[in-house]
Formats: sequence, C-alpha cells, structure tokens
Amino acid sequence: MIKTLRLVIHRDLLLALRRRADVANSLLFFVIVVSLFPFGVGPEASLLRAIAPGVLWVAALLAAMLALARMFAADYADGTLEQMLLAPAPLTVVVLGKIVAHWLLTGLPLVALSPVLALQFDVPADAIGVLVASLALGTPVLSLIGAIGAALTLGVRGAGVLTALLVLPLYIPVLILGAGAVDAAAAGLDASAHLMLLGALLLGAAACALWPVAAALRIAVE
Amino acid sequence: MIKTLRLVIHRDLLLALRRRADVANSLLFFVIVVSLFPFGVGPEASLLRAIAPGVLWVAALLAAMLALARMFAADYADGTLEQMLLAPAPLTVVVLGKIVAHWLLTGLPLVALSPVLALQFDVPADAIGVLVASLALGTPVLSLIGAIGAALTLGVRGAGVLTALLVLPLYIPVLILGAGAVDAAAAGLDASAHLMLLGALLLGAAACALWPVAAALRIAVE
Amino acid sequence: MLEGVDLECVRGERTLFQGLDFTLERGALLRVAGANGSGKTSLLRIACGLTPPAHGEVRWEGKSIRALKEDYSKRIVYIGHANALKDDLTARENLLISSALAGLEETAEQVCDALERFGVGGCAMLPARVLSQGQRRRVALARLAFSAAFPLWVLDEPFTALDAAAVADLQALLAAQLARGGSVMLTTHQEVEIAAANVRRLDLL
Amino acid sequence: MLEGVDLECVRGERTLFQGLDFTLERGALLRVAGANGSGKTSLLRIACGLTPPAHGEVRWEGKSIRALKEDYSKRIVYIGHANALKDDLTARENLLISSALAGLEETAEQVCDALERFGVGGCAMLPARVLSQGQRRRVALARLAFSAAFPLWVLDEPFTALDAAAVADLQALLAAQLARGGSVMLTTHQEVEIAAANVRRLDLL
Amino acid sequence: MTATMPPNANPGLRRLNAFRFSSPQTFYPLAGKILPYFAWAAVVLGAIGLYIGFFVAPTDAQQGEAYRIIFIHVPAAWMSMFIYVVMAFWAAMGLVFNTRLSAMMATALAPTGALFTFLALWTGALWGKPTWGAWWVWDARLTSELILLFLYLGFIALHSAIEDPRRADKAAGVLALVGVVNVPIIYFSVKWWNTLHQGASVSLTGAPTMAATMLAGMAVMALAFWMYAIAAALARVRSIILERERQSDWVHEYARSLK
Ligand code: HEM
Ligand SMILES: Nc1ncnc2c1ncn2[C@@H]1O[C@H](COP(=O)(O)OP(=O)(O)OP(=O)(O)O)[C@@H](O)[C@H]1O
Ligand SMILES: Nc1ncnc2c1ncn2[C@@H]1O[C@H](COP(=O)(O)OP(=O)(O)OP(=O)(O)O)[C@@H](O)[C@H]1O
Ligand SMILES: [Mg+2]
Ligand SMILES: [Mg+2]
Repeated sequence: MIKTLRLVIHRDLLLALRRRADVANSLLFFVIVVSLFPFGVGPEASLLRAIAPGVLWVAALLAAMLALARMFAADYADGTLEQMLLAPAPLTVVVLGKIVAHWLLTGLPLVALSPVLALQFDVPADAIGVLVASLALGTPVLSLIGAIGAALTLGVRGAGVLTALLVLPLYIPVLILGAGAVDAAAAGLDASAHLMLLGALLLGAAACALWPVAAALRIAVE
Repeated sequence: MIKTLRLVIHRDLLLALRRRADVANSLLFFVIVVSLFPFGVGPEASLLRAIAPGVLWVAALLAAMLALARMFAADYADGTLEQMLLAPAPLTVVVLGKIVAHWLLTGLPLVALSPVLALQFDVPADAIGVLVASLALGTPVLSLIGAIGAALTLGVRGAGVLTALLVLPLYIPVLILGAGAVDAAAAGLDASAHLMLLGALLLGAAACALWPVAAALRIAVE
Repeated sequence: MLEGVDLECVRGERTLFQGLDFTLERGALLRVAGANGSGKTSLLRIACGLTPPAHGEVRWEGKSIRALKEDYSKRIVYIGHANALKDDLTARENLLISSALAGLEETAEQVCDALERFGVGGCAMLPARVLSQGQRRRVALARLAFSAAFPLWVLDEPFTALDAAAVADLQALLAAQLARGGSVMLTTHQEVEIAAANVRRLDLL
Repeated sequence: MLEGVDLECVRGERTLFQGLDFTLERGALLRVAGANGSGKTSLLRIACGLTPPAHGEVRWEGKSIRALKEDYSKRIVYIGHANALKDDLTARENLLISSALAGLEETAEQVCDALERFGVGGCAMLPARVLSQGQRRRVALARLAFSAAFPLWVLDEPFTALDAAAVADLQALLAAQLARGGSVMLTTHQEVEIAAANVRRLDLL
Repeated sequence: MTATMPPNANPGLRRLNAFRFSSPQTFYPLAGKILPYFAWAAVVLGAIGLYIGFFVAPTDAQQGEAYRIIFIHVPAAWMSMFIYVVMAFWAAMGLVFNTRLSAMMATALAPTGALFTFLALWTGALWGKPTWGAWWVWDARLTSELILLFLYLGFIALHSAIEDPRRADKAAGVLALVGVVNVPIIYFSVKWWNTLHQGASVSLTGAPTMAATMLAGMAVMALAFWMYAIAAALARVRSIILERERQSDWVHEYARSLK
C-alpha cells in the first residue's frame, strides 16, 4: 500500500517535472492575481494593507480551484484512470496519492511564496507568520474537498462550472477562517482559535474525503 | 467569405449552446471572483466601494485570460483545426469568426452582468455607465490580443503559463485604462479620454491581430 | 495529377525518408505502405500541405501546392487518424458542419442519407461522445459520400475500427471515386482489395 | 475460469444485449465479434468489472467479481481502446509505471527488453507524444510481455494500428499465454489466426 | 411479484415483500392515490397556522410585529435541514441497494429542500434588517445555511448535467452524502460558536421558553410544511417515474388508458 502511494506520488511529480510549466501555472496565477490588484485599485498603502489578507486568500482559493481541472481529467481522457481502478491496490490509496501530489504541486508553492507577496502589501511581520500557517493548514483542505468536486464532474458537460459550483460553498468556511486569522493577527489579536479550527477542518476533510472521491471515480469510469 | 465567417461563428455558438456550462464558466468565474472579495476583505462599505473598479476589472481580465485556453485547443486536439486550415476560405476569416464567437461567449456576458455586480459594491450610477462602456471597448481587445497568445502556445507544453506570460504585459494597459476610467467617473471626473484611448486600442488590435493568429495556427499544425 | 519531388522528412533527429518521389494520376490509387513509424502519416500530411517537407516539393497539376494555397485546398479531402468530431455535437451536426467548412452546401437530408449509407443513420441524433470507436470512424468517413467533386482524397488508415460491412462500403466508395477519375492516396495495414486497375503501392522503409 | 451469467447491458435508452452467457476456460481464447456499436467494448468492460452490468453477474472461479474486488484485479490485465500512455513520459517510463501500478516489480532492463520485443526498443527514450499511432499501441501492448503471471488478459482491438510484424509478435504472445494455461478475451475486426486449439467466438448482434 | 421488480434490483430484495413498493410501477399508482390527501392537509394546516401566527399570537414586547416572521422562518429552517437528511438517506439506499426508486425519491426531494432553504434564508434576511440592522452577517449559522442552499443547487445541477440517469443518480448520491456533514454544523452552530443568531428555544427535554400560542402556531406551520413537502415530492417522483420508464410497457399501457 505504501508502495502504491509512493508510486502514484512519484508518477505525478515526475509528470509535473516534465511539464514544469503546468506547476508554474497555478503559482503564476496566484502571483498574477495578487499583483494585478495594485494596478486596478491604485497604489495607496493603507488601502492595500487593508485588503491584503482578503486578496491573498482569494487568490490562493482561485488558484487551487483552477488547478482542480487537472487533477483527474488527463488520466481519465487517456485511459490511465481505468488502469488505476483495475490496479490491485485499494483505490483510496491511489486517490490519497493523487491528492498529496496535487497539494505538493499546487498548494505548497503558494504557501512558500506567500510571504514575499505579503511583503508587497506591507503586511506586518506577525501577520505574515499567521498567513503562512493559515495557508499551510488551509490549502490541503482545498485539495481534499476539491478532489471530490473534480471526481464527481469527470467527463461531464461543462465540468468546470460544475466543479466550481460544487466546491465553492465548501471552500467558503476555509476562506473566512483563513482570511479571518490574518486579519486578526494584523489587528494585533490572537489568531490561534482560527488556526485551530482550520486544523480541525483539515483533519475532518482528510478523514472523510477519500471515500467519496473513490466512489465518484468508479462511477465516472462506468 | 461572409458565409465562412457566419459558419464559423454559428458553429462555435452552437457548440456553446451544447455546452452551455462552458459559457457560464467564465461568467461564473467573474461573479465568483467579484463576490468572494467581501468574504475575504470584510463587509465594510467604504472599503468595498474604493476597491470596486479594480476588483471588477481584474476579475474581467482574469476571466478573459482563462477563457483563452478554450479558444483553439479543442479544435486542435480533435483534428478540426487541420480541417479548417484545409478549408477553401482564407484562414484569417476563420480566425476572425472564432474571435468574434469567443467574445460573444465570454466578453459580452461580462459586459452585460457588470452593472449588477457593481451595485453590490455600491458604485455610483454614473460610474456604472462608464464601467459598462469601458468593458464593452476593452473586452474585445482582450479577446484579440489573447487569440495571438492562445495560437502561439497551441500544443506547447505548459501552454497555460506561456499564454499568460505572453498576453499579460499587453493586457495591463487595458486594465489601467479601464479601471482608471471607472475611478475617474466615481470621483466625478470626465472619463472620456480614457474611453477614447480604449477605443483606439480596439481599432489597432482589430487591424493587426488576425494575421499573426493565422500564421501561428499554421505553425502549430505542422 | 499529384506529384512529390525529392521529398525529405525529418522528425526530431531522425530522417524518416529522403529523395522520395511519387506520382498519382487521375483515376489511380496510391497505397503508402510501411512498418509502424516509417513515416506514412508524415508523408500524407506533406502531400496535403499541412506539414512543409524538409526538402523537395509537392505539385498539383504541375504547380507547387505552396503557391496554390486555397486553390489546392478546394480540391482535397483529408481524413486523418483523428476523426475531427466534436463530442458534444450530434453525428448529423458534425457532418453538416464539416461539409459546410469544406465549402459544400449539403442539406440535412443529404447528410442523413450519407450517414445511412455508412450504417450510422440510427446514431444521427446521438452526441458523438456516446458512439463506439467504429461508429465514430464511420461518421467521419461519411463525409466522403458527398465528396465526389473533390479530385483528391487523402486518407490515413481509413479502415481502422471498421467492421466488415463498413469496410465494404468504403471500398465501394473508393472504387467509385477512381471510376469517375478522382485520385486516392491512403495508408493501411490491413490488406484490402480495391476493385480497380490502377492501384499502386509506395513502400517506405 | 471466467463466466458471464445472464448479462444485460443498457446504454442510454438502448439495450445492447440481454441474457448473454459466456464461459472462458483456462487455456482458451474468446473472441468477441460483432458489428460496430454492437457492444463488444461494453462487454469487455463488464468482464473486467469497470462497468456493472444492468443485470446478471460475472464470476471468476465461481465467485462474483463484485465480491472479489481487488482479488480479481490482481488476476487481470486490461488493455482498452485507449493506450493509457502519458504523452510527456518516455516509452520506458510509461511502461515502468504501468507495470508498477499492476503490482509488478520490473526493472528498467526488463522493461527495455519488453519494448525491444515489440520492436520499439529504439523509441524507449522518446516521449510518447512523438510516437506514431502504431508505435504507441506497441508500447501499450509491451506490458503483456511480462504479464505471464496474470491468468486473464482482456484486450480491446489489440491489433489496430499494428503492422504485420507487430501482429505476428502479438500472436506469438497470445499463443504462449494460452499454452501456459492462461485465458484471453479479445475483440478484433481483423481476421487473425491464433495457433491454438481452444479458440471460441462469441457473436453479438 | 418478480415480474414487477426493476431488472436491476438487488436479487436479495426480490424475495422481500416489504420492498414491494420499491418498484416504480407499483409505487406510481399508490403515490397518485395518497397525494391529494397530503396536498389538502397542507392547505388546511397552512391556513390554520397562518391564522394563529398573524391573528391569535400576541405582539412581542421587544420586537413588535416583525417577530411574526418566526412562523415561517423557523419551520422552513427545520424543513430545509430535515429534507436534506431524508434526501441523503434515499441517496444512500440507492447507492447501497441499487434500487431505482430510492434515487428517484432523492431527486424528487431536492427542489423542495432548496425551496425551503431559500425561504429560511429570505425570511431570515427580512427579519435581520429590523432586529440586527443588517440583511446579512457572516455568522456561522447563516453561512452554513447558505452552504446548504448551494449543496441543494449543486445536487440538482450535477444530476441534470449527467445524461445517463443511472450515472447521474449515483454521482449526485455521493454528493448528497458528502453534504450531510453540513447539517449538524447548521444545527449546532449556535451552540458551538456564540453568534448573533438565536439559540435553540424549542427542545424535547427542556421546558419551552416560548408562549404556548407561539409554539402551537409554529408546530402547525411545521406540520403544514411537512404535508406540502410530501405532496410535492410525490408529485415530482410520479413525473420522474413516467419520464424514466417511458420505454416500458406499463407506461405505454397507462398512456393508452388515459386517452
Ligand atoms: C438569513 C438569515 C437567517 C438564517 C439563514 C437563519 C437560519 C435559521 C435556522 C437554520 C434555524 C433552525 C435551527 C434550529 O432549529 O435550531 C433558525 C431558527 C431560528 N431563527 Fe433564524 N436564521 C436567520 C435569521 C434570523 C433572524 C434575523 C432571527 C431573529 C432575530 C432569527 C431567529 C430565529 C429563531 C428564533 C429561531 C428558532 C430557534 C429555535 O427555537 O430553535 N433568525 N434560523
Ligand atoms: N521528436 C522526434 N524525435 C525522434 N523521432 C520522432 C520525433 N517526432 C516523430 N518522430 C518519429 O517519427 C515517426 C513518425 O511517423 P509517422 O507517424 O509518420 O508513422 P506512420 O508510418 O504513420 O506509422 P503508423 O503505422 O504507426 O501510423 C515515428 O517513428 C516517430 O518515432
Ligand atoms: N447514451 C446513449 N444513447 C444511445 N446509445 C448509446 C449511448 N451510449 C452508448 N450508446 C451506444 O452503445 C454502443 C456502445 O457500443 P460499444 O462501444 O460497446 O461498441 P463496440 O461493439 O465496441 O463497437 P466498435 O466495433 O465500434 O468498437 C454504441 O452503439 C453506442 O451508440
Ligand atoms: Mg500513421
Ligand atoms: Mg469497441
């Protein structure tokens, strides 16, 4: 089982290495969204500082949402997904591997890059720490929940919108908690309650998300 | 020639009718981006009003950019593009048809919906008129410029990022002019200079964009 | 008349063929044969003008196809490996659009007749997505049923995925095209007999 | 031993087949034949457990494959219409990964040998994207070269796009699988002779 | 008996008489027979409930007349959650036993559930303006109720986006089950987080803190909504059955008998 897990993660990372640009994609999207705001809103520092947590978290959420389309679609189109369903390892392990790989490729880079972008917006140093922590806890939740949406809409007409429609409502709590944590820290308050809730969300999602994804994949391949 | 133009537009609209969700896609994306901000930034009315033009224009730009991926990719993948190159009509006509259809499906709905979203942010009525005018002039420019990027990166590994990198620098003037026009109107100033410049950009793009797109498509199919 | 003169094709670092000449007269069929990867598809794409050859040129009635451009496009039908079907459109819509794009003015009935001829009349109203592999191929090939006006057909593996009945239908269409003085250039791995005098074979190594 | 009992398959509003029974013994080959769209692919997918039948069940050694789940997956190799190759990975990497996913522990050399056997040794280091149609199929099929341990092979149109040499290679592999007591279930439109006693044919209408 | 069973029913179920009505063909006329009773009950109870709410119940000391929204708001909010649970239950039955009727029931319930959710949100917002001074706040209960609406809409959208009805049933069923986690969150949100929204004032264990007439009004309205939900679901499931089974002989016969 561990072997299959490692295999799936390894495969997806190898594929990403070959298409490095694809990984850069969601990172670049994140950077673009965040950097376009000063152009649109104007360069006033206080205004920018006030909207920074919101902008950063919304951008992270959008980047995660857009990356969902890539999670299973390619494997579905070229027949690899069928092979995964027929593999002797349990499907949930394969699913876990794919989600972990997806987070490593789309979530982790955002977490790593966020401090730099936050500096642009003149976010105070304490709040930056909280920002990184909230993204580190929140982006895996986005990947886990997103996987359900991506799997359910596989091969469906207009999968993009549907995924968004299914997944966004479930993302909103993450957004509120994440941006709320940074806001609290920027205002000098204690953000640990927000972060604890995010952590609880992460545990809950990790425990509950794998089964529906596996079931949805089975249904999609029928 | 007019017949081919009409055929291509008709075909793309028919396809869109079949995958209504795909059209809804960029519209929904626009709505989502705009509506997520209150969650992230908090519901303070004055803050929201200040960032409204920026948020709306950035969202429109992102929606247009993401829709580029769909402009030629499907036709390229399933062999239809080859058939278009082998069609007796000049390729630039086909290209024009595809760009017009693309704008009708992704630009026009944004223009139509923007007043409603602007109301959410409490933008003054005058400024809403300017917003609609700026989007009506600006979104076709986004489609025209975007088509070049989309065609150049067809079938290239990591097309997404590349398109973004190629296209964004050219988009930023549109963003600055568009958001600037709305800002000016919201501040009670005259926005017509901004709008005239946007109109000039549109004429220039329409005159120059078709040929490079056609050339890029020929190269992609080789 | 189609002619290839001193053609060379390079893919990546491999030269697939070099100094290749061929001619295809009216009423003749040229079957390009060769092992997998020998460059048959590449040659067909060069002959259509989709890919420029690394060296040499292709001539139609003595003129280079590079110079003829759209005038050449008006004369050929190319059906490649890919079926060029839109998954979301029905078989009928797919065919209507591909014929209109080729400059034909087929009516819905004519299109349905063509589908009927290829044994996929029953699928006319189904989206291409749900069709079986062979049915998709049949829909793509149904275009040939009203392509009599095109003097040159270029077909890449037209027989794949077809069952015996569809193979026979296609053979009949090919024979008719040759009989009326049209030309056909195709590749196939299956041994297929076409009842015509003028069948030639070009072997790639 | 594989058995299908009273199988029914419904697609959209069409019933493709109903009350279908089949058995496939060790050392036997079952060729599913039928016109395009008759439901061959659907039957193969039901036999693998990818699609549940609308009615009836498939049994392996007497037990329902629904109940066996992964125990059944451990016994079959399925190669579908789609080649399941990643365009960005090389032929060798593709094969390494698909064998690892199937629970095998093939080394890089063994994988290269398998490619060599299928005449695509020269392409081992090329990304699958640049391969020709037939070469892609060969790479997908190369997996069979080290699938001797799997008692059941289910192959959907394995011969498409293959040239004569590759067809012969595959025939030899199939004969070996039958000789060692394995079973094969396949579809094909091409008439292909397999030198084995126990070849049966199931016709779908 | 066996002849009336759906062909894809679990073989184990065929032997059980209790599952007789899990066949669409037998359920269709039954639903048609009981439907009018529920519809009339809904109308009558609704009239009584509204009368109590608007004429019998006394004016509230703090909130004046605005509080009367409670007679719609609270029952609607209850129904929105309850229907979701029922829908998820049918979806689970459909996934586990592969019975067609269960999935049809789930599909039939979704629009009614969405309607009640929308009603709860709308009346809540109307109520929020006079009491909290805002139409909307991002409080945990309000947000989770909004998510419930999106879950219903997502269920409907996913179901209608997939053409093959069997696949649509299964995929939407998985989504319904995933969404169940939201229901306890809505219910307990006021307990877990201290928010603007009212905590539970009606409970089975504790003594009610409300006036008896108010309680009666709410209870009658809740009953009325129940009846309406059942009637609407039955009506919808009947049309779903006809649509799905339009190929079958019994529907053809039924259509002939109508002429
Ligand atoms: C859009 C805004 C609102 C939403 C989404 C909403 C949602 C809900 C929900 C889901 C329930 C049922 C939960 C339960 O049974 O415990 C409920 C009950 C209730 N709501 Fe609201 N509500 C909103 C606004 C309001 C407002 C503004 C008030 C009054 C100030 C209010 C007062 C109540 C009361 C008194 C109950 C009954 C609680 C009980 O007795 O258990 N709600 N609401
Ligand atoms: N970048 C590259 N580097 C090396 N070889 C390449 C590259 N791109 C393509 N090729 C080779 O070019 C050939 C393409 O051949 P083509 O598709 O024309 O073959 P074909 O004769 O049609 O084969 P098939 O019978 O399999 O369809 C293949 O052998 C492929 O490996
Ligand atoms: N939604 C649908 N509505 C109607 N018919 C459908 C639907 N989905 C699939 N079909 C039909 O089901 C059949 C699928 O057949 P399948 O792919 O099993 O055929 P096959 O025997 O493998 O054919 P081929 O030889 O072409 O590969 C096709 O006839 C197709 O038209
Ligand atoms: Mg080829
Ligand atoms: Mg098939």
